[in-house]
Amino acid sequence: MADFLQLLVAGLATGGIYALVAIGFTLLWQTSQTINFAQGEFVMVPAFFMLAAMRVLDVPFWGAVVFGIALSTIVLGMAFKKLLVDPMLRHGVLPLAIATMALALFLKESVKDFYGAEAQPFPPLAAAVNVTLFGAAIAVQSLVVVALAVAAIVALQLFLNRTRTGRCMQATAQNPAVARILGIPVERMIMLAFVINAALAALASALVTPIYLAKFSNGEYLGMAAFIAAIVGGFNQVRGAIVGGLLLGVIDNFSAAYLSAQYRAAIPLALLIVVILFRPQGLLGRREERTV
Amino acid sequence: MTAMLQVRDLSKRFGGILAVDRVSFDVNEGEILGIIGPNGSGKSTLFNCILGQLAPSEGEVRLDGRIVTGMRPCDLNRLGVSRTFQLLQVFPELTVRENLVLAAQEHKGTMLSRLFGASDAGLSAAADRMIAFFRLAHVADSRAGTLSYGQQKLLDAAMAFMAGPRLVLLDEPAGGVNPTMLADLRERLTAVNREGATFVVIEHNMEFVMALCRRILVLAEGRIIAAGSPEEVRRDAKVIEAYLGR
Amino acid sequence: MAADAILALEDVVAGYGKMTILHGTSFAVRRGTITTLIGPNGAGKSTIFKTVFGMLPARSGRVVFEGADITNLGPRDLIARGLSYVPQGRNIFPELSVRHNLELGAVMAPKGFDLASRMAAAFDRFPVLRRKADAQASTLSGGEQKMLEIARGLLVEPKLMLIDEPSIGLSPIMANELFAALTEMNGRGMTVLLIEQNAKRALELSHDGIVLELGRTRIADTAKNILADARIGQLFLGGGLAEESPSRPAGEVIGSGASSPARPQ
Amino acid sequence: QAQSGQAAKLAFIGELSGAGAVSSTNFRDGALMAIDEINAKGGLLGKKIELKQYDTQTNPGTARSQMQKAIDDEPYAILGPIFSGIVKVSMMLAAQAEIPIIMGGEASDLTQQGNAYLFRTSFGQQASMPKIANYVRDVVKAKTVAVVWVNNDFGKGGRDNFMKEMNARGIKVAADISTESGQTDFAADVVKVKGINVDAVFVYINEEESARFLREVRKQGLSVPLIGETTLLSQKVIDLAGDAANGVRGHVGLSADVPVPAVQEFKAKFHKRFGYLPDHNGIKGYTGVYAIKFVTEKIGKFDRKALAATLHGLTISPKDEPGILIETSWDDKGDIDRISFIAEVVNGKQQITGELPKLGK
Amino acid sequence: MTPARIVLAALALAVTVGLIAAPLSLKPYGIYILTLWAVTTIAAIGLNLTLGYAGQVSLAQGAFVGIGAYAAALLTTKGWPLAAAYPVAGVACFAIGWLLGYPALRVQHHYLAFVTLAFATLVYLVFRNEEWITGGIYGISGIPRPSLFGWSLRAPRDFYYFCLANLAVVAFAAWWLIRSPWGRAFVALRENPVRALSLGVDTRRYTLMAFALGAALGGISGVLYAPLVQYVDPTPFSLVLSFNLLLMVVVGGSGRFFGPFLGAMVAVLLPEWLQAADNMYGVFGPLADAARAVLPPEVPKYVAKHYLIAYAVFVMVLMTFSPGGIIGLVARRFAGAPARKPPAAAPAAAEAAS
Ligand SMILES: Nc1ncnc2c1ncn2[C@@H]1O[C@H](COP(=O)(O)OP(=O)(O)OP(=O)(O)O)[C@@H](O)[C@H]1O
Ligand SMILES: Nc1ncnc2c1ncn2[C@@H]1O[C@H](COP(=O)(O)OP(=O)(O)OP(=O)(O)O)[C@@H](O)[C@H]1O
Ligand SMILES: [Mg+2]
Ligand SMILES: [Mg+2]
Repeated sequence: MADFLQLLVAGLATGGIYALVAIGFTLLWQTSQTINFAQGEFVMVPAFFMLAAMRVLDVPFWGAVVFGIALSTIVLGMAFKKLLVDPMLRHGVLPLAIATMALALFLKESVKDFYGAEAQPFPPLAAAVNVTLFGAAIAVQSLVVVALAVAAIVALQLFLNRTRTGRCMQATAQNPAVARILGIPVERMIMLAFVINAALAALASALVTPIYLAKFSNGEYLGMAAFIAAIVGGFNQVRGAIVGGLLLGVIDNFSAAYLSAQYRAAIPLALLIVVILFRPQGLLGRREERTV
Repeated sequence: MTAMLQVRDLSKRFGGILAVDRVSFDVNEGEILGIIGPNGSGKSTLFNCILGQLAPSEGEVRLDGRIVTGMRPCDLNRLGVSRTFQLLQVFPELTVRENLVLAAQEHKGTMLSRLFGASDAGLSAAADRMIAFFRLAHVADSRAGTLSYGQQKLLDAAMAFMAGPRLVLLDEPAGGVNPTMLADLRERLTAVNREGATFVVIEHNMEFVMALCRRILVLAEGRIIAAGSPEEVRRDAKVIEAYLGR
Repeated sequence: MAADAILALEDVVAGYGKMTILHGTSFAVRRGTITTLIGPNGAGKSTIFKTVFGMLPARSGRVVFEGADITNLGPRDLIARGLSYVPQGRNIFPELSVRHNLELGAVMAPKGFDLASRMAAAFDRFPVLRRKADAQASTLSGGEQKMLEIARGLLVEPKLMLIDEPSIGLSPIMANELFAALTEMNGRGMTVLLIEQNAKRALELSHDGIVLELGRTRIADTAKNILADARIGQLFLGGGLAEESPSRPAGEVIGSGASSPARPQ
Repeated sequence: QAQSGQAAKLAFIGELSGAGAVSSTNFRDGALMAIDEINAKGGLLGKKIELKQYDTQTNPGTARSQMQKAIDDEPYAILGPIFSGIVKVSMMLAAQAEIPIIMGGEASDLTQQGNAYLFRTSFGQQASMPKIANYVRDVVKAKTVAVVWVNNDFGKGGRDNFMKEMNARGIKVAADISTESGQTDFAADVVKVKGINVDAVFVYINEEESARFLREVRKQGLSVPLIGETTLLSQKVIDLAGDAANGVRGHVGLSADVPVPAVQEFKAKFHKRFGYLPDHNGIKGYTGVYAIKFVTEKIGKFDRKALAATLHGLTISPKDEPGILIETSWDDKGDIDRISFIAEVVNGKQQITGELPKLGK
Repeated sequence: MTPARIVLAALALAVTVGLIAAPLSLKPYGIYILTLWAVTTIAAIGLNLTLGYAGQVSLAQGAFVGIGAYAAALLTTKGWPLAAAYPVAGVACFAIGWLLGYPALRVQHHYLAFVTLAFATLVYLVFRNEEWITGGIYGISGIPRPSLFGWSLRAPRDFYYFCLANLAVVAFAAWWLIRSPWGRAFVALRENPVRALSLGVDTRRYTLMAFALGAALGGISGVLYAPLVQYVDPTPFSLVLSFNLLLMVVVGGSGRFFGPFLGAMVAVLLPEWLQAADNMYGVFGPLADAARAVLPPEVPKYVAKHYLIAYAVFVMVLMTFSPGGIIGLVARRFAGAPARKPPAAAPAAAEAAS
């Protein structure tokens, strides 16, 4: 029983991380119908902005975090939107998906070549201590991650559905041509989506990196896990990230413990396929529209 | 003689909405049946249930006496039933000619013969005739997605005729088609009908329906509220109240 | 006529890729009128609207609105000046609710705009929309979707409304409602530029008519004159459905496309 | 031979991108440092050494093309690759071209195939695992152990050899736990270890994962002795794991942390030049170059065949060639022999508690 | 024939001649990467059928290459001729691809991407874990090169011609299929499955067929990969390969016949060229002076050092300028034809595309 709880708690902690990163996918889909395959790298890079700020600018950690978030908003938000997203926005999902795959390689290799290939320790935002819940140990950092993921999702969900700006962003994603005709500032809406995404990714970076250690290759697995979490949770709704993330984390832990460690990477996926086949729109996703 | 198409107690429910409510009717071989009714009365849904795009909640559909409920649309189509959709449904990246060839190719030969046979499945001449009739010659090699609304509408109808169907269900064929062309379209329907094809037409253009059909069903809130000749229907108080107005 | 024109096109050339569709189109729309634009399928009617509304660049020529050159301005500028546009086809936001779709018609509404009462008015005009206000827009029937679009387009009363074949898919009763709404708002001073294939009907309630053919203005006259012109009646109004069409190629085999009807297998 | 030009050409083939990037960058930088030192002192037999680099991307298909490319460029000797699988796919090409490869792979079977041109720079797992096995039996006195290994060619090879040695010594392996490379969440693995009663846990996973594993062990309060082989006791792991690393013990083959002055001096130089601390791969690259230098000077000419032939059965001592850092011998298969150490992590530092002599002695 | 087609055909002819003549002036390394290009192109052609034409997202193509490679490795190391591996790998991949197509009947787009991704992960783990058959992480080495009617194809050049011939056969078959009614049905499936179904197109059968055929070509590619590298282990068949193949298809021009050829060129050859950028003065010979005048010598050195960054930048810039891939670029340059998706976001067009 203690083991069971420990696995559950650890799975939720890991799942919280996936959820936090997965928001990037669901948010971008709901507000611009794009997929960013560099999302994992968007979480990997800001940590290096922060490390560089501490090393080069010699600012304290909090300052570095603020700097990192600001710089990410500019580079991974605005510049990314202007340079890569804009030219491809009207050409469907695939070209941008491929360009962001290249971007992921670019970011990874740049960090490796210009900062270093070795993992670096990263100072924790929350206290690096553990607490015991019903006999299961959990790091305070993990609690913060889960809390933030939930908070971000609730906030975004409210913003998108309850505010006019949020609905304008969704409208822009669903039918940009008509949104333009109605006078919705399409450019600004899309920019907003990418800026929110970058800021959130930077925040996630600050929270996740103490657990993952700062390394150029962090984004690979994280991005993939988050992509899967987003799909299982429901790609077209921000809220999908949370169930998808937590479910993936928990199943991963249980299957590694009770089924097979050697097939650990595949068992959760196989189980989640069943979910998808029964609910083709994901657990919390909105149904596809009427087709006939 | 049994009717060609028999619809019995067909219902379709979407959550709380009963879009089609125990509808029964027959379509006899060789007739042109009109279906009219207010917006949202379930006409398109009825078509979708008859042709397998949607699974009906209840009821059954028979073609030549044989139950076809649950049959896939492609199999039904190969039994000689074709249709158009209310919203434009062409293949935007294919050219007009390719759209037309595609519309009939699956009726020719087998999977294997289609793989190893001629690229156009021997349908070029038929496609050209269709293009000429619908006055699409100048856009025959344009991608369908670049056509104007009315041109796409015509292409859509042309595709339904390509395979020489026995029964055609048309969902608002007249919408967006210019009046001159519309006269041609009506004439074409009549001519093909004379050759033996049967039609069911949903339409809001009263002039068009009244001139084309000899029998009309009126649907409201998923139920048939009136049926009869154009004249009878036009005078029916319920129809005037719910649909025609004034 | 040019003096009281609210909108004027002067030798506008526009097209797609290498193809030119508008070959120097010119016409004017008088302030306070309902003007109907008619022409065969593919004549370039919708292209004119797209060009006026800045969705398609004019390659040369000018578009003038209330005396100011608005050529190639974007939608936001145009809406601010008092234009609005309801395009042809299906133009809803499929995953938003009916209410939220409708409300987006007022994105650029001026300050002090009373959204709640305008929404209520729209719901009164199209009661179906009120009943389905919280349904996802894509679940509406074809005609209901069109109503939603029209209601959205009419939410804020612009100075000039461009409306492209709004009656497609509407039942006769709803089409009446639509035309009544246009006439009513026209009565309050809104100018309407309308594209309709149901040309007779539209011309009957219009002041002016414009006949477009192959991207050129063929005729611009009062609606009454156009309706009276027998030649136009035959070419563009279908010449009455009962008469024999004059333009169908003679000797055409009106058989089915391919071969014989398919037999059940 | 080919070295008739102005420079002596060496080739470096390594995993500069992909999963092997960290180890290979280390290896390459070590080699670069050695080459620069040699060139600064006048070069090799009066010629400057030139190092051309080829990136295998940690992908066998690419590795083969890079090896082919390197061979087409006719180098005097080849340094790398580092990952065993990559070595395996490319080593036959070099052998056919009769070019010596001084590589970093540690899988035991690499040297079993009679390749006369292949040389290690560190212990193969067939040499290191008996040492750790003896340690488990004699010092830890464990009767049952668990093994936690990373499921890649490094971890699997180590695990297979370890199992063999455990069997030979009659020690029971009660849990055989596979983990993924790049894994971040070790909760399930620690829970599994907790669930069985073992006297010790042998941990054979890569550095960052080691650190995360140690942290999880600390979190769940597991108190079994943790035994490692080189990696687990490296300074990198200690830095990353913080005080969760305290108490870890085991065998250290080659490491930049060993208390040999020459190694410490190397470490300092390396850190100064590249801005990061080397791991054992840095030493492997560095000493690999010096081995080539020593032998070449010994035979007095650039002769690949003679280089390979001479290196077999040779012992190089720091007395003769300071760049070799620790006395090293190669046997006739290309396997290596050196002294090694027993160590323990105390207060965030690796402390050497014993020295194991060379096997051959 | 449109001018664009003439230019393309001339280009294709020139490239074909070039490919046949190339080994005469190349060292073994150059021949090796050209062979790798030919082998990879076959897999990309397969994915182009599934994804480019039929519109079914698949992130499992790399797994099929793996299945083909392991089949070839297992058979040939046990003494069977390579010829035996073709039917085995082809049929196995066809059948597995067919089965993998079933989820596509229920889910689409990213949901389908996920299902195929899960499958690819599973296949990779089977390669790695099932040591008794695949050799596990240690892989299978000593794979012989085939011989043809007693004529050994061991030498790089001979094996290259062998792979090139394979590519030619596959390319012809793909071309035939694309212009047959099947090709049209595939596109219909991609563009509007609902309408296609109502026109008698058996979308289920075509969907499964698209998966199966694409997978079979992946298998064939693997059959050639094994004797090319002469060693198989699980690493090359991880998800990275599937993503890479996807990149090739899109970068070349998805749904275009020549797309995979060009895409594979970018993904296989370009990194090699960039890595050799510091040698470019030697490579380009007579052009060296011109190049030197424009570029400071540091630039190529820098490019060579950070060649993967340069490669990533190239792909991003290419996609930015031509979201339709290289073919889109070529078509636009030579014919001045409008891009496939006209930039005018006309509501009618948006409508028709929905
Ligand atoms: N996006 C496009 N790309 C290329 N050509 C187009 C595009 N849209 C329209 N066209 C072409 O422009 C011409 C005019 O189209 P337009 O939509 O303006 O016609 P229309 O007069 O509105 O016709 P309808 O009555 O059928 O709506 C047509 O021949 C059409 O093929
Ligand atoms: N997928 C769906 N989900 C929920 N409701 C639906 C769905 N499809 C149709 N409906 C509802 O069913 C009713 C009938 O729709 P249908 O499209 O059949 O109407 P129609 O008679 O064709 O109307 P129109 O003349 O406007 O085309 C409508 O109220 C519609 O909102
Ligand atoms: Mg309908
Ligand atoms: Mg139009």
